[in-house]
Amino acid sequence: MIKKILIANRGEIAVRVINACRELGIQSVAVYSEVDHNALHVLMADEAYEIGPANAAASYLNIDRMIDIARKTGVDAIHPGYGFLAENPLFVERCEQEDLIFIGPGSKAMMLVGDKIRSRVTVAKAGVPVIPGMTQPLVSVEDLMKNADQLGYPVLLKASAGGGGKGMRIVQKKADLAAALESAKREAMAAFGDDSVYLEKYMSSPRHVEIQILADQHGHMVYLGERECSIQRRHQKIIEESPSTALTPELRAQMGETALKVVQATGYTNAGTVEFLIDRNNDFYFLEVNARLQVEHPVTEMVSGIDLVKQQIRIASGELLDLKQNEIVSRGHAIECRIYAEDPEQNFLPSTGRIVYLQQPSGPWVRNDSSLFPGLDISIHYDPILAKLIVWGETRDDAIARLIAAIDDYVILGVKHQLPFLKDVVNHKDFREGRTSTDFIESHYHDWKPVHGLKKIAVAAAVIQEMNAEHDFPQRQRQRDLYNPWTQLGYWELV
Amino acid sequence: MIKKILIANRGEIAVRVINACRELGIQSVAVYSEVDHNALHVLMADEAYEIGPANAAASYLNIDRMIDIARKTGVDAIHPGYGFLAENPLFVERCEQEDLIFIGPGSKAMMLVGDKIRSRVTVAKAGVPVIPGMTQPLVSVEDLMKNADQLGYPVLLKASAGGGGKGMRIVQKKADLAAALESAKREAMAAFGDDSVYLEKYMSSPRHVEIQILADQHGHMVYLGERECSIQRRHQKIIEESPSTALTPELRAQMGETALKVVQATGYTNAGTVEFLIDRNNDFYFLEVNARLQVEHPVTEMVSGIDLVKQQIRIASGELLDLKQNEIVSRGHAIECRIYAEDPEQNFLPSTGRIVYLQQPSGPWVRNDSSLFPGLDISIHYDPILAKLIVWGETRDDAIARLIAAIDDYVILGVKHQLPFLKDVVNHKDFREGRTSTDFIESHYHDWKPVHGLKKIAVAAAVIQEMNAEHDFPQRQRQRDLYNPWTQLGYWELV
Amino acid sequence: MHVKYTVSGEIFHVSVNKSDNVYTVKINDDEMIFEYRMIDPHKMMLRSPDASYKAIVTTEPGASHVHVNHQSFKVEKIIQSKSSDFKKEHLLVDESPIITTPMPGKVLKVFVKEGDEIRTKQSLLILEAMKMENNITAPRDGIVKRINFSEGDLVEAGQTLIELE
Amino acid sequence: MHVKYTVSGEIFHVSVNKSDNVYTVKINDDEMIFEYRMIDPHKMMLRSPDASYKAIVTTEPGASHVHVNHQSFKVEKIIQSKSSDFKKEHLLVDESPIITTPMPGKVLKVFVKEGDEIRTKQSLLILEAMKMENNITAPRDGIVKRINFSEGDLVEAGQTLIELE
Repeated sequence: MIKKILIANRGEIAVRVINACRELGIQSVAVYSEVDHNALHVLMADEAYEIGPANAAASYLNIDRMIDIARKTGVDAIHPGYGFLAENPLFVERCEQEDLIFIGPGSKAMMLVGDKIRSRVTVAKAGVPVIPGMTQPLVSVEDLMKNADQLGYPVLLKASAGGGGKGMRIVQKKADLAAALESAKREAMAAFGDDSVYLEKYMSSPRHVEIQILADQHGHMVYLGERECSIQRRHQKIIEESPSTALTPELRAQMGETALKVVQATGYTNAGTVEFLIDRNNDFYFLEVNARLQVEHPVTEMVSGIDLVKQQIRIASGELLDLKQNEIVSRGHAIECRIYAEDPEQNFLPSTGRIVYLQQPSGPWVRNDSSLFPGLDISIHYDPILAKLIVWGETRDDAIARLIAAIDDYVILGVKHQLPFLKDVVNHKDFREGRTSTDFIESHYHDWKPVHGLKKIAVAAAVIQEMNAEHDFPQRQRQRDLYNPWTQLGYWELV
Repeated sequence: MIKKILIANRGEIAVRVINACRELGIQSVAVYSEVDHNALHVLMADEAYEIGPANAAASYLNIDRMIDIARKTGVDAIHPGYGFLAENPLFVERCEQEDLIFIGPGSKAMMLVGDKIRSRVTVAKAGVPVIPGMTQPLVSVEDLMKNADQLGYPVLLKASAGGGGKGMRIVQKKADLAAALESAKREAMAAFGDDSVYLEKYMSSPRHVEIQILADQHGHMVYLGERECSIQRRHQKIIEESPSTALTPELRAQMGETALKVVQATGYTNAGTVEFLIDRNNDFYFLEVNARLQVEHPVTEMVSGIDLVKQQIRIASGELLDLKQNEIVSRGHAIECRIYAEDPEQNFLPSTGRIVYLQQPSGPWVRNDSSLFPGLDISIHYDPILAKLIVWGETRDDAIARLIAAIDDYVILGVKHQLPFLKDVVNHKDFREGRTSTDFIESHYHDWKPVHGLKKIAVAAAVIQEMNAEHDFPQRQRQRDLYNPWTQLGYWELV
Repeated sequence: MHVKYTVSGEIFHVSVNKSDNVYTVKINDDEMIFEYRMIDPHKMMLRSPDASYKAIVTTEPGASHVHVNHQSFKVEKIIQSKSSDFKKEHLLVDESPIITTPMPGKVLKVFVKEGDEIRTKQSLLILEAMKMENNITAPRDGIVKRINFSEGDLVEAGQTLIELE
Repeated sequence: MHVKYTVSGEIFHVSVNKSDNVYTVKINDDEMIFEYRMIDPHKMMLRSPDASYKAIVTTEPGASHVHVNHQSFKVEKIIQSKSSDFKKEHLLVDESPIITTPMPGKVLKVFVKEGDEIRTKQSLLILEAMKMENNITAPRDGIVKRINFSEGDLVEAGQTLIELE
């Protein structure tokens, strides 16, 4: 069994992995960039080392430095979390060369599934249904035009190395193709260091349903049910749940078996996710493999009772997967929502700031995966995810009611976030009734603005707080009857 | 369905019930004594009313006042939580007279199971095994001596109206009987307003295993597996788990069926617990019925996935219980530990104080039922329970590892508590290997003292913090080289 | 003389009176009466004749962050006596001649040049922040008078990017 | 002149030196060197040449509450110049002639009377607190000189119950 793990990540996922290590009696090593030196994962790990400046390319993406720290601290294994180096085949290869266990698939499988085009071709050969589209990367704008014409508009432009919606563009008509191509390539280059893109037929109003799989190094593999992640903004999942309201037990089994075909065809091992789109006829199409622990893995953990991080570590240690397909039972319903540092009043642009007040929800069947603390600076440097709120309920209705109560309990001041938006979405009649699709947000919330019916009350509360603060300075004369904030300002600036 | 509930309680259980109400769309009304006006349950409820002074007899136990507030706020139902009025048949009767739903059994069943002697006789007639002992309350010391001689020492003196270990005394020899009787009667009178006591044969080293039941008003009833609560100090449960390491599936079913016999024989409805002792031959004996939601109910909730508070409310609304015995499945392992305001250095005497710093654990499968907040005064007036920490794991070993990690994360400063003791207990080889019995603490931890290997480090940290605090007063001259705390003291007293 | 606060671009004129535990707060000619109780240094209960509120307030120089009944606000004080704040107030009115950065980031592309006539919602530039490309659009019609940044520049939140005529 | 602290009855003589970010703390002739880093106003990391520690410290007048590597302590300062504190120090030594209440509560029973000779661990009285009866035993052998309370009295924590000769 692995004895010591370097966690090559930050934020809530680093905390999650350190927690699992602690419970398994495994030593944990954290890394941190200059701006993260007081972060929660740094405090929780058994050891922590600075890895470079704020800029991720020089720190969390710095392979040489990462390997260097792994060597120095004598770890057996590296857990990459998600994002950063998690799906970088060069990093996996380097770990293999250095005789360090990479907690994830081998470099060959990683290379294959990371190439969206090659993996499409590979799984199609194995009999897995794929979305119509290109089987080669794009070579020119002319090539693009021709392929788009053949597929018929709208088409979807995707980064071959992609993930997380980056480098993805829906193109409605020919005239928009060139501009979309340039922007997609630029974003893909910035995100993945690779600007290859390709075209797929754009499916209208599909559901996004993905299958969680576990595969050990001895050929044994299982699927752990599905997650529906149709609720997306800008191709970013924001609400995920299990089970999906679209699946019958038969369809679930069929998709599970298909996911295992993908695993076999690609030689994939460890935890992974096979993503599908489901159209209105309940036909499903392979989308891609996410070769990592997913952001939304807690949803599966809550319904299956299986700790995916511990399974990852056991599989990476070379252990036999001790799960049998017919013993994996999903119980009840779990929903996750992702809390982002975004400003709903400014079209959900990312927001930065310092968390000045924090109250995180808790309670039976409420899970809050977070690395937040009061005083934390949310900077421009990293992904704007603040936390993940996950609830479980005996039924979907129970879970929705619990999620709404937990959102109501969540207080984050000092940085803008979209909790009120998330509450609106899960409260929506169509969501409650299970009518979800990937264009749900676009069609229902085209121009959403927060309801701010309490602005005046907020102003009153602020003024009352100011006056109360004044009482802490008895040595200064107060003007009691007619309150004049101009005199108050002096204190304020002094404090 | 019930629309509005008065929660006739305080602390974590009031918070738990309010949470359930909120998720069911039920309005909640809190009550609070003078010292509790800023308590968490007050802030969380939809309405809150002061019920009287700190002294419970004049507030949380004041039936007239409680009914008065129920009338005034127009609630349909009252949830009593545990303790206070939860098992008071007069209160149940009064609710029935006032046409208020009492969320618990009817007054007749409450009266019967609350009388430990009558209930023993009743269930014995129904074929339930009971511990040898008196079938009438004690009338005189002579009576007591005679009965004790017949049963053979050691004997157990118990309050007939009892619960929670109050008014309970183990008597090893004849000479101690009279003193034990006086003290047990006094404690019983103070706790229950009734000083009837009786004798039972004292069983040596039994396990305490109890069955959770749910029974609706239409004759349908189920059992939800067991909780083992053998780990006790002064007859107070401190660690509870499910499943019990002592039970085979056969024994579990047998005890479950026996528990349902008790329910039938006593006409019991709503949620309840049938307590048993198991001896070394795995023979089990009826102990008593706990006619309320138990402190340790989260253990059952985590393994069964059934929300007991919601079920209580549904049953009290007159709904049919929608659970089938063969569909109730226990998954994994759950353990709860109770955190008490007690001073381990002073023989676990109750401790009071203000919570000056608080960090509560969270994380996957960690549940912390608490109403703590920084600034909370733990007063002499109420039970010294601070919080309940509950974890779930795929296996018992997983759960133990998770519990230890969560205890390590728990920081409560300002009031003494026994978290280090709890950690020691769950870490004990015999506990880990499932060798538990009600005398576990007495035999393994007769004279436990906390290990305080870091006293000097603590002193150093305090001094360093003092010196840093000094930096916040730049207007005052600091003596930088040789630190002299005498000058520091001045600042300290000013702050 | 009244004090002004702004919340998400809306201006509030405020005066306050206190007697005992009751505050009379006049906001834009709307007079409200509040009893209050502090729960802890940041939490308070406010009760007006119609409703009660649970508020959490933290203060920093010039602004308060307020959470009331599940809504969050930043309440900023407008200080008119200083020139720097004069500009701040300008931003709040619809005819503001200045387009500022909503967040810190890197300017990837600028689609307009000085002298261009622009329309509401027209794309002006692409700002990269937190690894995402964000399309910054025109808040109103106008003519570009001045562009303060070039492609590739790093900008702070609140900096003036484009001035309109 | 040194400053004294007490932790759970144990006395520590302390002197401190600071240069840059390094503290040299001398406790009872044991000299320790610490580098430190503040995480937030209450949390710090301490690193000595042998080990590192995560500490949480809150202060109140005369005492600090400290949590270090999963252990909690109350660190109290002994002030010898005031008479009230002189008594406090007395409590810490084994020969203290005073038995104080460990917690607030109600005296239910007193088992001894003035002049009685008592033995270590002998029951002295029953104190009811938090709905439990608590048996208060003698911390050492001695003779009862004075009993300051009667049955039924309410007592505060730290009050002198029984004085020994």
